[in-house]
Amino acid sequence: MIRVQSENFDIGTEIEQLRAGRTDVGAIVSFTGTVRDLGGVERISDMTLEHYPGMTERALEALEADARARWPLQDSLVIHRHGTLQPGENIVLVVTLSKHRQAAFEAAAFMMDDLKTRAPFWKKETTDTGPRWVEARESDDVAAARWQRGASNETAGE
Amino acid sequence: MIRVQSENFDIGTEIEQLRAGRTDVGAIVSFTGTVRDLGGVERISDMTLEHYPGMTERALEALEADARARWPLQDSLVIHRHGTLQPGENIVLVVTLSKHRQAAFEAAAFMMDDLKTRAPFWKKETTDTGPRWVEARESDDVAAARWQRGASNETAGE
Amino acid sequence: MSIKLLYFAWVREQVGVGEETVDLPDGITTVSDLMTWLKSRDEGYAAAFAKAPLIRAAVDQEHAQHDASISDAREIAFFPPVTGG
Amino acid sequence: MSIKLLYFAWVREQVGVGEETVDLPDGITTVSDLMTWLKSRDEGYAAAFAKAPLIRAAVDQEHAQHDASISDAREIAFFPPVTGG
Repeated sequence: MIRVQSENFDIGTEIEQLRAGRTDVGAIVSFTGTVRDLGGVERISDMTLEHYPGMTERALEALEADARARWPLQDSLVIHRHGTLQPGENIVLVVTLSKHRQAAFEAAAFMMDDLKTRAPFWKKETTDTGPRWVEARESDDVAAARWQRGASNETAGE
Repeated sequence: MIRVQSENFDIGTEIEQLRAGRTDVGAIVSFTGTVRDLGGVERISDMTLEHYPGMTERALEALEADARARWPLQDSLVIHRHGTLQPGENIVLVVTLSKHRQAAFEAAAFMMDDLKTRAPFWKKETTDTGPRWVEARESDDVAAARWQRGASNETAGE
Repeated sequence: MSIKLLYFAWVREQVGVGEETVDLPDGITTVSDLMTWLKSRDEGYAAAFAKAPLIRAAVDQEHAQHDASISDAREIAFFPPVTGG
Repeated sequence: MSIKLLYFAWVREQVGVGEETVDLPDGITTVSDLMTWLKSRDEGYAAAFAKAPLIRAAVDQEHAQHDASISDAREIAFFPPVTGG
């Protein structure tokens, strides 16, 4: 399941809803991305996430479908917020349920890496020295590339 | 921080306590291990976790310290239960907070792999056909071995 | 050919509009052709599309290369590399 | 030498006790020596330690190999490979 929303989410509530009533799950992994104050000379007072309505949902659905085709997951969830957020606030949540821990870990890491390079979101930070668009990082492309077919990161099953 | 307890834990509450008031964290990873009903011909009615009081705490503290020496973590948490648990119940929780997602993911995966081979817990399942001690899996040794020094899984930083 | 164009992030700020519907002149068959034509429209477009190699495109909500065909496209978007998550 | 011994999981079940304090005869200097001596004590110990290669040991709450020294040890535990998590 995927959701794009401006409202906050509660990590615990989302995990508990996803797992409720299941006894076929052995491993639950959650990843939460949060607004980080860089803590250097500049301080971030807030961050605004712009997105491409329509394409965002398609991109998140596609990456979730890819993850579920590659790893045996009982269920999964992706929530991404848009709008203006303060330091410390939640941005994104990925949850994976699987029989085995390695599949749950890998699928969650894959979804985040894929999201970073495919999902149409753009961050603008408000800092001490004014607003600025966050630049994409090459390390995100490198992280996404390690999941490409042939890189054989899939778990064969424990 | 580590805890060994018979009582259940609430994943959301634990994560929220760990992150409270922080704006220097960008990534929160949680892993929850749960009692899984194998769903085959045999059904598991419950599982009892025996442990070695004293050594358990030392082992969990050691693996948390190892993780924090290898990855830049803002904070971390390991909770492991003992006693009798029903299918679907929580067994173990690992939470990692970091500036970067890859460190948070890798440290959490490392802690679980290390815990599986070092922490003195033993599972006894009650099944349709009687009680039986769960056997250790070779795949857990393989998973733990990939973190050995020289295997270079550490993140150089994003 | 009438087509919907969308702009996001600093591309949107420099172009000065988030969304518009335009009639394309003949001979524009790829994303790259469209970017070249847009650049000629006014100073804002010129400034935005001067950084063409930095700009990503989506054709009908799917990521597309600059040499991708835009025949039959209904919606084309231009934006910087994404920075979500 | 008086020493505390602990047994867990099926080792405990076969030995029939979880914890005991014993006086070791002379000449027992390694984990392996101790296992051999325990095996001679009665049928339960014999059954448990017949599977010696499957049994893991901890000396003073640290994992130890079978050839590890037990001089100065205060507490030694025997158990199957761990299965937590």
